[in-house]
Amino acid sequence: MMENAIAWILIFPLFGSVACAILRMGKRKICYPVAVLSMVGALWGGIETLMQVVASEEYTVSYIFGGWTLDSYPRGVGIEFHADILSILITLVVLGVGLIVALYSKLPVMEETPGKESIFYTLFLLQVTGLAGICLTGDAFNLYVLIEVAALTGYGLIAMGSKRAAAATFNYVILGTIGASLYLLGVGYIYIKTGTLNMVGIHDVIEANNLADSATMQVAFILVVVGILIKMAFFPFHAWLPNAYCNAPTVTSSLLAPLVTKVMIYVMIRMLLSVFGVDFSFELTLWTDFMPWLVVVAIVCAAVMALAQREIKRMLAYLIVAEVGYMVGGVWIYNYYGMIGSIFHVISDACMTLCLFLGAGLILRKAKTTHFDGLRGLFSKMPLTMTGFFIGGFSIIGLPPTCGFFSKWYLITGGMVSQRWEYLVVLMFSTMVMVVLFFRLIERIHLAVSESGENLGHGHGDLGLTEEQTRFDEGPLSMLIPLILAASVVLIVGIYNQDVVNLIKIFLAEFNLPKGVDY
Amino acid sequence: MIDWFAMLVGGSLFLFMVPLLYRIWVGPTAYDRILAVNVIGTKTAVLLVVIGALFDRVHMFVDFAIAYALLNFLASVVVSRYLNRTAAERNVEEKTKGARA
Amino acid sequence: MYPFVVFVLLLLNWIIFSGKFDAFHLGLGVISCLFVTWISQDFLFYDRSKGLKERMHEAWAFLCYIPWLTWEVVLANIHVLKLAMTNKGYMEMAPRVVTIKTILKTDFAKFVFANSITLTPGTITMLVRGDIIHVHVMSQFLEDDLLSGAIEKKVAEIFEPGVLQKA
Amino acid sequence: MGLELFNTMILLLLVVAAIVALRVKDLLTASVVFAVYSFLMCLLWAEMGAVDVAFTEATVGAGISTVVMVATILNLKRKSSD
Amino acid sequence: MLKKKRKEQERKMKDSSFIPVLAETMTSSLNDLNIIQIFGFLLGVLGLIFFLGAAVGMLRFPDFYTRMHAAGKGDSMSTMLMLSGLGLVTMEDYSLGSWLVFVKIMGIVLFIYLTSPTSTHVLMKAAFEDNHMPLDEKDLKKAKGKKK
Amino acid sequence: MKKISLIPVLVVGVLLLYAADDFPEWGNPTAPASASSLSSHFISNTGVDTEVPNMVTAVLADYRGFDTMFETVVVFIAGMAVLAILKGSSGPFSKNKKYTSSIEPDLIVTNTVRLLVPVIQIFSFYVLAHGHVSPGGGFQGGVVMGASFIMIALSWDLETALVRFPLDKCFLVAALGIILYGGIGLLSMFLGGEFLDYAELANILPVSREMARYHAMLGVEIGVGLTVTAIMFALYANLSTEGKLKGGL
Amino acid sequence: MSAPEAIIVEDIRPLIAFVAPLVGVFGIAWAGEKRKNLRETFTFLVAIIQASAVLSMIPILMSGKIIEFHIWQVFTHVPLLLRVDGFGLLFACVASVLWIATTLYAIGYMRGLHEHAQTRFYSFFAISLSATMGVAFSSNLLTIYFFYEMLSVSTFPLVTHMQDKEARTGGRTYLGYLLFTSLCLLLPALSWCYVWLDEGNVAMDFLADTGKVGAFGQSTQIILLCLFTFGFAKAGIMPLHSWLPGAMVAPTPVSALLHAVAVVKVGVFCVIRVYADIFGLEVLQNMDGEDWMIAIACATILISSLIALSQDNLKRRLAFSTIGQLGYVVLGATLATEQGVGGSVLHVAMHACGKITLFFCAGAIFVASGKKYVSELRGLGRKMPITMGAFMIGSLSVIGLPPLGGFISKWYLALGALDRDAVWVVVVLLLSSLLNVFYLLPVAVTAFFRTEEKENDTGFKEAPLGNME
Repeated sequence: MMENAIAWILIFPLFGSVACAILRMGKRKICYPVAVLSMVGALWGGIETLMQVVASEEYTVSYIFGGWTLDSYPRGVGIEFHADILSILITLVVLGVGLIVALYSKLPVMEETPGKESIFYTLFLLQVTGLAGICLTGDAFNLYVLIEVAALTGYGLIAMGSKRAAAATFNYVILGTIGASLYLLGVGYIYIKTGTLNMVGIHDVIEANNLADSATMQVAFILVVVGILIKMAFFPFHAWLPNAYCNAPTVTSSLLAPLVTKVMIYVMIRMLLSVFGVDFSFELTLWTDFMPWLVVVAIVCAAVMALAQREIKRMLAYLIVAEVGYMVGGVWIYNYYGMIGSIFHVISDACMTLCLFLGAGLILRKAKTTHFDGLRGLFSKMPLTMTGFFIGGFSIIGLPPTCGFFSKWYLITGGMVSQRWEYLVVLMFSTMVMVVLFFRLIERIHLAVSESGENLGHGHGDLGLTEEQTRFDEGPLSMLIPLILAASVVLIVGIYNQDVVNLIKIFLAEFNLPKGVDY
Repeated sequence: MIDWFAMLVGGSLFLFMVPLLYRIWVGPTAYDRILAVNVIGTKTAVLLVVIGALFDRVHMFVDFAIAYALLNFLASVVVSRYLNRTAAERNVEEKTKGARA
Repeated sequence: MYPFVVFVLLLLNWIIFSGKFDAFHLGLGVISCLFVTWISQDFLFYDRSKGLKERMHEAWAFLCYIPWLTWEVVLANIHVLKLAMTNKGYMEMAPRVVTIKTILKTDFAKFVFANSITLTPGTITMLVRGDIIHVHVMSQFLEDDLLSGAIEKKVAEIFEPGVLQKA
Repeated sequence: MGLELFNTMILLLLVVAAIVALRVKDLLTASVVFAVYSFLMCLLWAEMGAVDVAFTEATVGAGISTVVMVATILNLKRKSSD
Repeated sequence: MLKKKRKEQERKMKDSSFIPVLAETMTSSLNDLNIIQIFGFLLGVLGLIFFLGAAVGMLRFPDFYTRMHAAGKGDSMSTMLMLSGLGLVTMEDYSLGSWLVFVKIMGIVLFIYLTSPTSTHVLMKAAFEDNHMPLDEKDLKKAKGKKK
Repeated sequence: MKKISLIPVLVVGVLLLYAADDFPEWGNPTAPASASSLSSHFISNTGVDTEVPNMVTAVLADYRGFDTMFETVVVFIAGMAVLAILKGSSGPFSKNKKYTSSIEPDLIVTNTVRLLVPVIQIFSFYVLAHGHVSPGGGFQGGVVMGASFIMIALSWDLETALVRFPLDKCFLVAALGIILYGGIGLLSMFLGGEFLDYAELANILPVSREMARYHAMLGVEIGVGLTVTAIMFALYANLSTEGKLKGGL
Repeated sequence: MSAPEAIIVEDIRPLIAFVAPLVGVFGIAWAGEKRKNLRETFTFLVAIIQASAVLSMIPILMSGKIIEFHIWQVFTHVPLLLRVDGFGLLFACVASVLWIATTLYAIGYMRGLHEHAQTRFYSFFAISLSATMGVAFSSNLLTIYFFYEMLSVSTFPLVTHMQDKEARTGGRTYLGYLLFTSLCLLLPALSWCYVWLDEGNVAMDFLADTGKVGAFGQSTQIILLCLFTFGFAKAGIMPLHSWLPGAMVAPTPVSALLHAVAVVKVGVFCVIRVYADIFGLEVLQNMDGEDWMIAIACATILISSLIALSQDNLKRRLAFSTIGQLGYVVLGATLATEQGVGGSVLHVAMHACGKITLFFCAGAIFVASGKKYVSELRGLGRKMPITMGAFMIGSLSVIGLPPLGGFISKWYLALGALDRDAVWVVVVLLLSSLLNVFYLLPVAVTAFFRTEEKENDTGFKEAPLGNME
């Protein structure tokens, strides 16, 4: 049981989802506990694996499916789950978010998709399976398969939403398929040149045969990276994201928004560092020079678009696009601290986006709208929800006790050390945009400002709200507790950040990333 | 001998596919197209056997050919079925329109 | 009894497909044939009232029918070749739709009849409605040939001897 | 030699089929032409020795893909918008 | 396995130019020809001719219904001929296995003979019910006149 | 817009061609893809490891069985997603038909299909069961099997097919397929190996470790076949009727 | 500021001073709007606990020790560490003692005006005091940054307390300036210090890392100095000062807190900290760009005084006065001499006392008479003699007349300037004192010596007792 913990991470949700599918007829209510239980099981597996990874000598746990052990078979026979610290960290994030969203899902699923609960939970659990698998796998093709698992479930989950969701899903399908195909092409090219699909194996072959100059590998690199960039909704390819997340059911958007893009960033980091290698990725290509500029464009555009939105979910979606820019930038400024920042931001962004979307779901449920105008005076109505929501918001801004501050700190430090001033400036810019966004929201929610901005009531706290609008009326506990849980995770990750960062540092120790510059 | 024969058959089959493709490209109606596709489908079955002969593994490729022979007919059924249905719907529509007028 | 016949036929089919005679594969074959018999044996032999002997007779008659049909097919192809390749044949072309009323009663007989018409030169079954069959014919000559009812008689001989006697 | 010849011809026809499938505006025609594309793909796989893939392509291409596409088109407007 | 075979062939092709090799293979193979193979060969060529007829018919014939005649008949016939030709030609030894393969090939023929008329009929029916009236003699004559 | 969208296509094409220049020669035994220890291991050891003559099946179902499991899951997801989108939807795409016209089943087609369906089904079983020795396997067999049901639906009407294979059962069967696949993996895990380590099944089966892999592969292929069959049919049934399961093609 | 050889003692009292208000918030929130007395008892209690904790540390400091409390290891090399040294304790004393006063005042003020959302007001008031304590006791740049941000955010609800359009605008400016500077200027500066050579050589601790910045190049040092000076925008250096008058819309206790005790003083406190303990006086003196900073500080002093002259709204006038006074403090720090820095430290305390008196008086006037403008104050001195008397004393202290506190600090500043041979700075000091006279004294003079134009508006008496400090 213990030595197979890493396999249980996937087995639990997989079998849970199948169980949900079988429970289609009649017993729909059982799906919720099944989902929660399988998430708990998976989380147990994740924590157990983390223990194993930390306890192991090289900080990796290698688990090969099918019993093709490394001592009697060459590497790449059989599919390997290669859990190092980075992958298990992101896996834990995925599982944690999955568990919290599963807890949260009881009421919204019943209300928003009546009659489809079992389908929903099936897809939900498979989504988590796919995402966790993406993090853990050590095989380039298996990665593709799992990306497809995650993407297809995502399509299904999003399309269950409002009427416009189908059209939004269509965009997502097109772009997602293009991205996945490019990635697949890239993997094919890699295989042609290296003869293996195992990530460690590919890296070894590249090192041994000095394949960095080969045109095939270069093209493969471009294909893989562009494919992943498309999948993660990097700026020019972001068009699907806002519509999809806005029209999706509450639970879907709370699950997908924190995870999908972040996991793809994990894939990018994995590809750059572990598969192609640092030298190949950063030193020998022109990418390092111009990617930060792309990031600049991406962040500025996304931030400006976010500024123009008048609906919470849509605004958050654009914020995600901007955050993706942060992380991509953190990777491509090619720097030790930037990399720490990126990885840590993946974790913290998942936490805070979860927080925000859970909050938005509750707001939607109570206020029946997420448009800014409908939010007047919500604070006095649901103070706990709003507190949770704004903890997420503060984290996105980057205010100290929250985890957002620490990731941003490392990103800034990275930009500083590698002297990428353009990245720094744009980081500051978008931070200010987020300040504006969230304090505008605070004004709306806290001070009951209407969109037109005219004075309401007669001053001195008279907001022109009826008694009913201000009466204490929190959301149901089954939704509120996950939100508070998420908010406290944001704080806890912030407080315990140095433990996380130390783990990340252990992971990055083997890569020769530039650390500092003499001034 | 076998190679030579297979090459002859295969090559000419490919050549004769060109008019069929032309029919698909031009084919005034959908029926022409699906007809040509049907023909190409059966010829694909033959070609598979031909390739099998070239590889000297007919017993393997025959399975594919069987699959084609069994399933190729689905395409024409489904297309005709589709056209039938749309035609019927159109007829009903015209009738109701006429009634209204 | 019929399910068993179906099973045997399917097993024969399996053996032809498989070509392996070891116990493992044959066992798999038996299992699959049982399964297929279970899920879709009612597709074969629609009319279960007929006895086995009658069926055997039908099968034999049908086998005897095949060579004739094959010859017709060859003729049909030569006809097409003539129409397609020679200008004269092309000029002779005079397509029309002919309606015939068949004496055949059972569906399967109608099916064999219709398909035989399709396979014989210059004629294609367009529509079967009850006992009315619309046939697309390429030329006058073929129309006369069709209306003589040779194929119908042959088919009737195989499947519905009773009908023919009545006629 | 034979295989080389086949290869060239299949590829040529494949390109033609692909272009036709993309150019036609009628969705039904497009899906039908796509069936041709799939046949040729199957031949290509077979010719390159990837028999399993060829078989998959054969079953899917001949049996399923056209049916599913047409079934979908049934619920759409038949002409593509551009 | 397939790769090996292919490699051999390629090596053969590379070693010398095309025509002498072809001639050589032809002559050498002619030596150990047997009746069945020659028969199969003839069948194959016959099938090709019929298929050519079908293809030309597909091109030349004036309307869908007439084209259907070409396709529906020429297609199945040529397939039958070619497949049986191939089946005969590729029969290496007369073991049970190779006979089974031959039977399978004939099975393909059977299936095609079952499905081909059906699909022809189905398409005909669909077109007919879709108010595509077939050309009659007069129209055809007009069309022919135009062509001339 | 169409012209602009051509640009990325061309760029990708040029990139691919540019890289193709650098490819190792086709079939070159010294090229990394064929010379790597992996390929040679597969070529020389497949028979030893698994007793399966068809290398492709061995790689798919055993060496990379984990991939295949998730590919099956992908198929399953496709069915579920279509159900999720279409079920109970007023139909974002629907034309809002007020009338339905029924087409009576055609005599010739139904008779042909009657004759063909059992053959197709037995062929699908053959394909599935002989995946070890010849091309084929669960996926292809499943597709052929699913096609047989689709054929029934096409020649009579959807209701006839649904009587034979109700949609509820469809998803049950699909789930069972995955459970079969995963269950074999789980069983081998409980018997002391890794997940999907079929060799451990030799502990409960009266065969050698290699033959255990052989038989487990068959079981796995059956799982794949079940899922694919059910999902293919469910896909067709849902897509052609916008999830209403009435009318349709 | 602090002698490196001082003995370090672990003690929990700094934490108590920091945490007590935070705990109190729960009590305040629990008591809520309905149990007013209980709520305000809580506020009082917390304020007294805090003050006593702070005051009880004086003897330890007097004996030459330094108190530390390790809260949390935030980064690998930078902990969240509370440390009490002389300067910090001075500031903490001022803040905590004045908080008691402010609480007392606030109770009267809020009840007098029947303000809404008083619970929120008291809660955030407590939080901001807690943050102020944190700043006062923080031992490194990171800690100070944490509490600095905490203060910014927690005072936002106080500034926008009125919830009307004016309050929102003020709040926006307030937050815009503060967060912009802290996130965009301060944060890079901090991370610059964090990784300047390699990890492990962080220059963040006020005690251990003083002067490490000297290893940077000259231009880098100047940039860093600018980033820090303008990053702590709470200090109100001239280009970034306009949030301060904008934030005047807040209720008077808040204004008092903002402009006298917590916010602005935190700003200058941070600036002095950075100047004295991160750069160190030696480094500063050797820096080329120093004179520019002095010039900016002087300009701030003069310009703000001039603007203050033209303001009619009493609180706005006081706000600009505050900007000018903050200029003194920064000036003292930029002078980078012992006496200059000492002067500015003293000025922090002196100005806090003086200015809070002025604000309280302004608030008292508003509560009692509803008057906001200087021109309306005619004859008020006779109706509210105590209030206006206090106002007079406060004004004189701010102006810097010899017996009062303001004089001492200005004296030291002048000495510091002379140490640097910057006579022109002394001239500026004198000039600005003159200006102070011009804009502060007229208020009192108007109140006492001008008779009211209308005699019928005599319905109001002294302000409530709570407001009379």
